[in-house]
Amino acid sequence: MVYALCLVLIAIGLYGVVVKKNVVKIVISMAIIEYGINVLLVLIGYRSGGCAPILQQGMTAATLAAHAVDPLPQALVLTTIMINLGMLILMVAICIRLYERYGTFDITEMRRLKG
Amino acid sequence: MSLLVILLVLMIIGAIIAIETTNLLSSIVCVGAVGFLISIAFLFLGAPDLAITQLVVEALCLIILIRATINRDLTSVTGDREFFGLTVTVAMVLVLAIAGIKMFGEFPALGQPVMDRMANTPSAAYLAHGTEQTGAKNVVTALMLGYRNYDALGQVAILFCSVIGALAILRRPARKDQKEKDAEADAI
Amino acid sequence: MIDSPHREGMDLVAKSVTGWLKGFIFLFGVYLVINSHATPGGGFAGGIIIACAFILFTLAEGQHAGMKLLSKNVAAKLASAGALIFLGAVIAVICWKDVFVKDSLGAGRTGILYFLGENAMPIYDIALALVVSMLLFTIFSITAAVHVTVKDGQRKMVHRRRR
Amino acid sequence: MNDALLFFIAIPLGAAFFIPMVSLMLKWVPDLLANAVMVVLATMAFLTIGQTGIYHLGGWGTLGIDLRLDGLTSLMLMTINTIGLAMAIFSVQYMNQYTSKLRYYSIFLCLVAGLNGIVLTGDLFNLYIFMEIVAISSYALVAFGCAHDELEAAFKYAVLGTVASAFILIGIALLYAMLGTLNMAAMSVKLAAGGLNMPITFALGLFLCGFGLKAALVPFHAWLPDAHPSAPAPVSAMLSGVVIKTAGIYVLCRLVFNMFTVQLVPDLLPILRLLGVASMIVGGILSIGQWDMKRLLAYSSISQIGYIVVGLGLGTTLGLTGALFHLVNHSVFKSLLFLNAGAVEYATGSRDLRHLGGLRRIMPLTANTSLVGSMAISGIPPFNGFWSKLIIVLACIESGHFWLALAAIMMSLVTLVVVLKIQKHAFCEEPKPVAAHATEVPILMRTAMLLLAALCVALALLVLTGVRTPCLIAPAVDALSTWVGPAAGAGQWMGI
Repeated sequence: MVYALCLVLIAIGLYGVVVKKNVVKIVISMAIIEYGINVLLVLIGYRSGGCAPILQQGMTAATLAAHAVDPLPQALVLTTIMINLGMLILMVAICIRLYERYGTFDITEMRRLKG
Repeated sequence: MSLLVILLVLMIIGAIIAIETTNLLSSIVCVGAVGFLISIAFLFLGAPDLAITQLVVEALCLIILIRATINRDLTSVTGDREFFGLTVTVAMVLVLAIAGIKMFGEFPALGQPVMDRMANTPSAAYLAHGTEQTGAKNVVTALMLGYRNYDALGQVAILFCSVIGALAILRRPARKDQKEKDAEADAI
Repeated sequence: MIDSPHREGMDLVAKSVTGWLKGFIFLFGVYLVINSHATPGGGFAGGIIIACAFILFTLAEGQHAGMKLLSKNVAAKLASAGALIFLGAVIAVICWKDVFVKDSLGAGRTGILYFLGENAMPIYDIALALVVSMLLFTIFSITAAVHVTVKDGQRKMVHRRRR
Repeated sequence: MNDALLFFIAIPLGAAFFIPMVSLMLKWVPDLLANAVMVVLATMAFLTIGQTGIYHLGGWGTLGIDLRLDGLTSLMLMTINTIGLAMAIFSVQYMNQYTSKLRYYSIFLCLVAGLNGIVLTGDLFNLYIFMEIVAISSYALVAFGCAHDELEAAFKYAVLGTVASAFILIGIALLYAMLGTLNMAAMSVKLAAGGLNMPITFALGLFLCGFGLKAALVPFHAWLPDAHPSAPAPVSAMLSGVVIKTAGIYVLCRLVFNMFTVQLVPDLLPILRLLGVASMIVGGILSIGQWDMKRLLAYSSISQIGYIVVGLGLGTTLGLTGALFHLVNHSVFKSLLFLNAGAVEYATGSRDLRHLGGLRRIMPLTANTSLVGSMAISGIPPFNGFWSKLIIVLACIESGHFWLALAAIMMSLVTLVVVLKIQKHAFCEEPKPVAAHATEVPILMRTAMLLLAALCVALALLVLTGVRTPCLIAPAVDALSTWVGPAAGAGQWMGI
């Protein structure tokens, strides 16, 4: 059920990218798609009642392996968050330049983007 | 578990508001809210490392997004509901929903990670020998900088490339032959 | 970020608060970077927090004071230096793992400097924090310097120069 | 050879990180460094011809990431680095039109590092990261000219590219949830053992959509005709010559033949054939009506990609050999044609065929190399295009798809018509006012064009001489066999 909610979040982002007219709105919906995927990835690695994969004082490696949450999706999501930041920086630079050219963030004015 | 569902529902509401409001600044703030809710969700899913990173990256996204929209055209025109885009989206969302429901029937339940369901998965080995092989108590750091540091190298390249690309896009005189009317032509 | 040039930065209250805060934010970022092998939060999170300290200073003191503290070009050069150090560290660990990674047993390791491990030199995290903080400060100061002024009816994107 | 593979990525990345440190005064350092790096990479690529193997990075065994080298990888490495070398030589003088050549070279080297990374990795998430590097650097390079149509094309390409990457990431998440590992070789073993269930087919569908968009197959080709004309010439040559093939076709080939082996998903090949034929026909027809030189070439790129995908879709060794040979040929002569278009634009300032004319006398070398490229793309016997199309048509007939063979021949005629249109309008008629002040392009641009034209002819000899087996057939056989060793099915497909 929780996975379905993630898919709903991704679908909302997809809807925003396709339908919205405003350039910055499209950038925001892409950010929402990527948030949905991050949550999906971490949910895959969740162990009910699991602790963080850090070896505290009193634990041994064996107890950590028994209780901890799956660390691999967390490393992947750490990378994906940074990729989304890089993508956002690039898109905002393009939006600023487009604003300089057209004076508005609206796609309908920009000739080639209508398609 | 139920707290997770509440957080996800709040996120969905925030996402809908972020996309539908006309004022650009309020939609940016809503995206910020969704980001912070995700940071709380990461905390409950046993990923403190991600919670900190998501929180800080979220704050930075807000700053950069506001930089794009400050004292610029703040109202986004809704315009006529363009029919083609709507049908394509509805079709796409339907396909995603149907595939999701059928797929999640066979998907493992929420609480069982990969290590419980299968024998000798790498993540079980990371947990068992991670500290002992790399000496780092935080297994995620051991993973990022020890086992998979080739990924971290790729990621630094991505950040570097996107910032240099943004600098290239925002540089003032893009072409030499462009007749610059104003005298101030500095290529930073 | 008020664009009007005559009033640099925010009002007095914000300036004095950030005067105090920026030191502690920078310290917290450095703390996260240094012992990322034990506590959560690694080179990335610490680097971004350091970048936020610089951004907070630029926001409060105004664009030109920020440029005087750390100009865009210096930040870009520092970022590429950090990236080169990180690349060297990754190649070193991949090619000569047993010299540069001290496992917790530390059985008789004779390597000079360890990149990852208990009380090892966190070269990885320092390089990562340097790259991330300088890159993000550069992008913030670039987008801050760019503002669109309407000159004789023609929108022109102008970069504010360093006085 | 174990750690030398790592330097395929480390050297260009190191140079890309070093270039912004060079101050603006030293103008010649970025050019020299970039060309030196590309020369080193090209020679290293040629050294990897014979070798195969799986290398675990950092000595962590199967826990870490592993690089994989086999015939197909060395073939792709050779294409990427030789075309990259030609682009680096060409852009030394072509990029003088733009300011801050420093940043251009930094992003260009990041692009080459990403491409090498995609070809070498054996880890699925690592593949995603290097595809993001290629994507982000190609968005930045397409928008390098900062004119308004370039920015719009870059924005459209970025939006579609990000959605495709999101689909691929969801696919990877599902595969990890079902199979537990990210290593492609281990995944193919578990897939063969575990069989197919709903999440894996959903992930496969998402992969097809995502990589289909990166390879500009028909339903997803909307971004290509906008992105290529507005990019600077060496970038659009690199994009349509190499990026579409590596980030799209190569990964599809790896997934279809090595991970989801053909026995597991038998109805994947008809889908590939359908996509191939569709993009072949649509690309060919759309390219007839264009007047902008680069836009015309972009559309013909889509139809040539269709050829390759049809070759892949046949599944036989002969079909795959033809597809891979056509992949190499297409990246050579398509880059050559894009460089000619760039040279014409550099000399006369406009790309519109209606305004150009009579450049043959003014720019003899560009005209001749463009003639070579046109002959090669439309498959005239002495050049390499003819041999690869011949092998694909033979493979179609051998595996009984006569309609495919007919479509391939028809589309090759359409390409001939389209390419002659360029020759007629740009080079053969009486000079128009625009072409009056045109002069021949500088020396380095001409050497790049000559290099590619020579490659066009040299690759044709590849088929006849004894070099054929190691360079050409071996990659096809490797591509068909799974990592764990030749799949049972690959045995009886040994056509030759």
